[in-house]
Amino acid sequence: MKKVKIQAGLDAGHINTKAVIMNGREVMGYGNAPTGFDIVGAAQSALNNAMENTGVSLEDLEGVVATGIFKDIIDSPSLKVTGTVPEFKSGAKGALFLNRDSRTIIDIGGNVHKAVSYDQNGDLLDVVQNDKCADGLGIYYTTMAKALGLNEQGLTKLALKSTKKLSVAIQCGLSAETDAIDLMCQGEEIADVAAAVLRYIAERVADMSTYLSLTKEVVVAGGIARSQVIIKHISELLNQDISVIEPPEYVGAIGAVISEEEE
Amino acid sequence: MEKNAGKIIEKFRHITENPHEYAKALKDKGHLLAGYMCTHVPEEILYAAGFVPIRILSAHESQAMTRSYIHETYCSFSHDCAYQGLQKNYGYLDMITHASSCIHMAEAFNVWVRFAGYEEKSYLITYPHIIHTKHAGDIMVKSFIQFKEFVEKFEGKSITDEEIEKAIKVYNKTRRLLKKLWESLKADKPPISGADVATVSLAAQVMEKQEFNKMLEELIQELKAEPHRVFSGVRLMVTGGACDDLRIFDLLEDLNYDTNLIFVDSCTAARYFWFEVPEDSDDKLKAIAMGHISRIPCPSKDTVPGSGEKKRFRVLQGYIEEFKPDGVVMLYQRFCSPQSMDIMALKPILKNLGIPWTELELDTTVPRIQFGTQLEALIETINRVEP
Amino acid sequence: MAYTLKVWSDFKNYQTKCYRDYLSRASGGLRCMGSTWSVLAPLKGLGHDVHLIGGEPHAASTAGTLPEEGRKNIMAAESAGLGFHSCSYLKLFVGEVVRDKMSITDGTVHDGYPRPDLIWTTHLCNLHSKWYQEVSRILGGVPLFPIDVIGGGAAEQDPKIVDYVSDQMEEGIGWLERVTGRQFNDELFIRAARNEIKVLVLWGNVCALNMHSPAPLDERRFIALFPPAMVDRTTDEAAKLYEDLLAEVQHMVDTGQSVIPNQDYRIAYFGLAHTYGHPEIGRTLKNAGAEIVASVYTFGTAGNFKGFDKDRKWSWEGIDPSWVGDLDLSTRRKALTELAKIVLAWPTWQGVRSYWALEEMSKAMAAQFKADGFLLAPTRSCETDFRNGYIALQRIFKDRLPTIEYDTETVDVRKMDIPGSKRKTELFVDLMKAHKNKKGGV
Amino acid sequence: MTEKASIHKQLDWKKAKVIVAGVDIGAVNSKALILLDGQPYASSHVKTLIPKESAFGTINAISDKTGLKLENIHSIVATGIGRSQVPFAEKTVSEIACAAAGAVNIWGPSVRTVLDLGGQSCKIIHCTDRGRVNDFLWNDKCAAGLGRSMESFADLVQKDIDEIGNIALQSEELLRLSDFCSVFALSEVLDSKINRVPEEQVIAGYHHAVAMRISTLVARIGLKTDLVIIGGLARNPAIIKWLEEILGVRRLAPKPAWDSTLTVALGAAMFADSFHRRR
Repeated sequence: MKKVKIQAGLDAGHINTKAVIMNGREVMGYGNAPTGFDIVGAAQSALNNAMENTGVSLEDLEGVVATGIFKDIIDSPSLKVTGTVPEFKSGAKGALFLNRDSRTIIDIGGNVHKAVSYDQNGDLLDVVQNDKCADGLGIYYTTMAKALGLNEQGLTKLALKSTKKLSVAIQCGLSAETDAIDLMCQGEEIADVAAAVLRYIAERVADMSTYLSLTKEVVVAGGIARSQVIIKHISELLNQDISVIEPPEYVGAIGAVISEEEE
Repeated sequence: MEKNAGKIIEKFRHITENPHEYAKALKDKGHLLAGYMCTHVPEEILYAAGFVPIRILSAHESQAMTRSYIHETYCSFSHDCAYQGLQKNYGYLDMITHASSCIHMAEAFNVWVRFAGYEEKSYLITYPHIIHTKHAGDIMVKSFIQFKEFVEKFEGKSITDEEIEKAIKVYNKTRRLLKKLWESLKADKPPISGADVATVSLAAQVMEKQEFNKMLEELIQELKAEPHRVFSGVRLMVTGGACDDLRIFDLLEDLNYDTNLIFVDSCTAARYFWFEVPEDSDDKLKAIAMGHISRIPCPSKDTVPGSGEKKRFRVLQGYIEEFKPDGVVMLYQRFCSPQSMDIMALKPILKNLGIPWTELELDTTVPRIQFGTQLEALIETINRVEP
Repeated sequence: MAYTLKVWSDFKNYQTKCYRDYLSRASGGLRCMGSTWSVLAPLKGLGHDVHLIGGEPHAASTAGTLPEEGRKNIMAAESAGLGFHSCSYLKLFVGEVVRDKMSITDGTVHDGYPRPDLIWTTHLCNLHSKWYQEVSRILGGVPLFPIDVIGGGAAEQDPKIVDYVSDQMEEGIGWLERVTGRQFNDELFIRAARNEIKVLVLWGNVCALNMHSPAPLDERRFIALFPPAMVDRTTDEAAKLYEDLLAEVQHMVDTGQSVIPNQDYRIAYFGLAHTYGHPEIGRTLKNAGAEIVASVYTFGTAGNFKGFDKDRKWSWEGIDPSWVGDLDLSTRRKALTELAKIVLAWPTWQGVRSYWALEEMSKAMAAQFKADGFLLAPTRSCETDFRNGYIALQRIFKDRLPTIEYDTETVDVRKMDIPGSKRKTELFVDLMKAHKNKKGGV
Repeated sequence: MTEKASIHKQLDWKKAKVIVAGVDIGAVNSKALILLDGQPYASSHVKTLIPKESAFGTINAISDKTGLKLENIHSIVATGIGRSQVPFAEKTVSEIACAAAGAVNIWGPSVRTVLDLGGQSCKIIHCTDRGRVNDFLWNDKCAAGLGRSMESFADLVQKDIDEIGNIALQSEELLRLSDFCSVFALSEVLDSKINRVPEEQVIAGYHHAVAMRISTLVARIGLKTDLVIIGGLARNPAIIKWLEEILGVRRLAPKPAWDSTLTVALGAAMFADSFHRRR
């Protein structure tokens, strides 16, 4: 009988750091913290947060597996990092663990987004990442919510009430933002502007994913995936039904533990 | 009762805003339809073969789905035209053609051919990039011969010289009528708004020419009898790249100050028709080539051998003298490389002529407020407004 | 043990000599500026003292040897009004005219921009033709003669395009005589024409040798070795340079030596120089033993290959150099026609207007050079085939070969995606490993 | 809606013969300014959310403190990006003309160039000694939102927007970031964490990149002295320092009596005044 091992997964991303604590292959609890500029500090507080939520202490942890853009930076002894896993691998493993039928994951991160296709063991088939003009979708999503005086979920709720299809420029977040503000100053309904803003995000993500041959189940991860308006629009553009992995923010962290556990 | 001129203009506008509806009606009447991307295509050859040439235009709805076919810093006009192909919005076209001009539109055409199923129903016409030379004329003739052979093979029917001559005459009539319509804007109080004239010019590129000529002749008669809309405001001239967005022309005459749009130097307006093909010459294709050489050069085809001068600016200064604009609006697609180089050289010329200008970066969307502010600031500069 | 080329310094000295002669107007000669994508031999019909400067190699080497100077030039050009999305080679070059300074490959900066006597250039992309229009305008009107080459797939086999280019050059020679007041010397011109064609054929052969395994050279060497073929390929010295280079690289192949002994992964590369050369990205590739063994930029900007056969299949094999000696260049028109054909046959001209040519060349490159991965680096704000069609190439290669694309820029580091390229390069190496293991059944 | 208003205590609007207002609806902030017989009386700042609401917000902020109602104002001119959303404005004038008029009023007739660093756009205006515009340049789309992106940047590095400039000034060295557009710069800021670049160098680097981009725009139309810099970013000392360094010209110092972000609203009020007089 496999000795049950308690481990933590730390996904240190551009904008948020996510932590998960697992007992073997069973998730015990989560924690997170904004990455900000003190990356080690953010990883520490994300892990502490997870430990508080699960009642697990640092001594109980047999190891911490790091992934995400800053995986190689969070190397302070207090974090007990025992291994690192590249982001596209942890994404694939995490997605497969949470949804056996999935073969492609679309991961919308805070700053960059990517799509990874994998086989039935979660081994890499192909990966595509966004171009620089499409950077910062997460930053843009938060900025536009703030510009309309809402939070992210509020932006999605508002967009649901849209009745008129408006267009914002699509090259980058900046151009889309400039057009969104221009539309508001033209007196357009704020719900319609919100919908155009979310359509921009969905179009950029969907377009990138068309490089991969999307056959089997496609799943979406990342905080932005909580917006059902964006998900609906991505699936329309790809004419493929896609599902959101639950919880979308922690796929990478879970995948990191799973990859290490399978070694 | 709405004046007759207004009704005709409304009809032109409806066709320009619903080109597919109009084209499908032509198809139902048994016409063959040929789509083209750039105006350097010798439409007379297609028309002589019984095709109705229709320019492929954009739908002004932003989308990102072509970013995985064409680089993102290509102009959005090329992205949108490519998207129309991928979306099969022009499914009724029997054939598409393109004469190589700027590289952005070449990519849009390639997307149609490679990914939208037009591999067997398309032809790329080899076309020179410096058009005002004798050699350019020679290669155009050879190219047009090969294009004619393709059309004949495609349709399984030969094209006679008489048919080409008839086409030349129909197209020359369109050109003369459009020129006359634009020249009515020279008046201090033009009988028709510049936005309506720009709409009619755009309609010319998506309509069957004889039907178009009939409607335009009627409009010109009506305007003689009863001017459609008369006022005299700040006279604005547009120079730049392709602009098939009527909202821009409407905005130019819908500001907080009275303005007249009096000229548009772009391939969706003057550059399309401000020339004629010599009639009744014995070598029809050579005549078409001679017509093309005398055109206002597109910025991607304008280097005078020997001096490196830009011929378009000489022609533009002629229009400035004739149409007497108070201000110039430089209208060009964001990321357009030929335009960005021309504008640098045009500004000193306008400075010497003492004509203020402003630049509007075109995109799929029209930021009405920003553009409105720039245009109103330009007019305030012209009107020497101060508290 | 990594092999070091003996001819290395000769190449560097040749390019610097060309600059020095141009600057000092050696022996009271003529300064001719223009795109090195045009046929250069006609200029040499004007005499022995004709010195050339080409926009592209000058901008590339300035950015390489004096990056800060390059950056200031680009900012100066933008401040003078050049479009923010205009080609960065163009901005760097025009920026020098605006700042009235010129950087030299030996790392010095010459105050006072040396005014050319004439500009002999080409219309390749819209920016190319306008690049020298702008220089001429800023300098108050330098006479300029543009050759419209049109280009496109198998254009060298299209008589109407070959005649069109030859007609323009013939007229251009008359113009050269009028502008310089010199009598055109056909003997000098034909000698220069043969040298020009020889250098292009020799360079093609050098590149083709990289099909071998281990590949003798890598992209870094190609980048350093092809500029002389760009700056002035019409001289006897240039022909000698490339003969010696071919001999030495042939020797490397015969003895199995290479400048990059560790070549676990061979990369076919469509893109310009500067991002993969960035230290962080270069290190990722080097540590994995991944080397660029074939590239359309360094091969195809001034190099000729067997190219398209009758049924439009492309081959990167070299043309037998002895063919150049037998070419009938007995009259001015014949020499011009052969020169038109050789230039139209360049891979870079082929891909500009024809997607199918780009596809054929890329498939042939992957096959003939036995590539393990395909690296696409479309150059922002470049109009020629260093961007045109690349994005769609991914769709063709995705299922055949690990392929990644990232944003690069000719020389403007501000618009390069260094972090993104680094991440994508790490991924590229992993994809190639995964592909090789699966293929190798390991 | 966060708002603040400041009132000139000595003046009493009930005694004024002519009361005019300039309302400047910006992309990030909306401002209003009331003149009593040409004298500045009251001003207000409101965060712009829905332009129409912010317009009323600027007036309400003043009437809450002074009792002055819309109907008491003889002439109102609206300007700024949201000027078409000010129903109670009699006329609108572009923020370009208002900036020039306001700047010359505040800094005097030696002003020849007004650099307006707004939230969403950046404009360079050439004007005469009487505040009349004779040339102007609007930023290209890739340089849009320099003001608002500074706010996004402040959020990313978790600093307050009003202190971020001072932090930038403390760092001698600066991280070279792309000065081409804010999307690139912000993305590179995030990735700079990989190389553990000290925070103040990143902050200084971002400010320098923004200043470089603005100075290139200024150079494209040319800089005639004296130079005045207004708009939200003008309150950022690091932006001002690097702009002056790169352009090689010192701007006229802000007038103690005037908040420079009210310059455009002042221009609008001056136009309202002249429209009223000419009626």
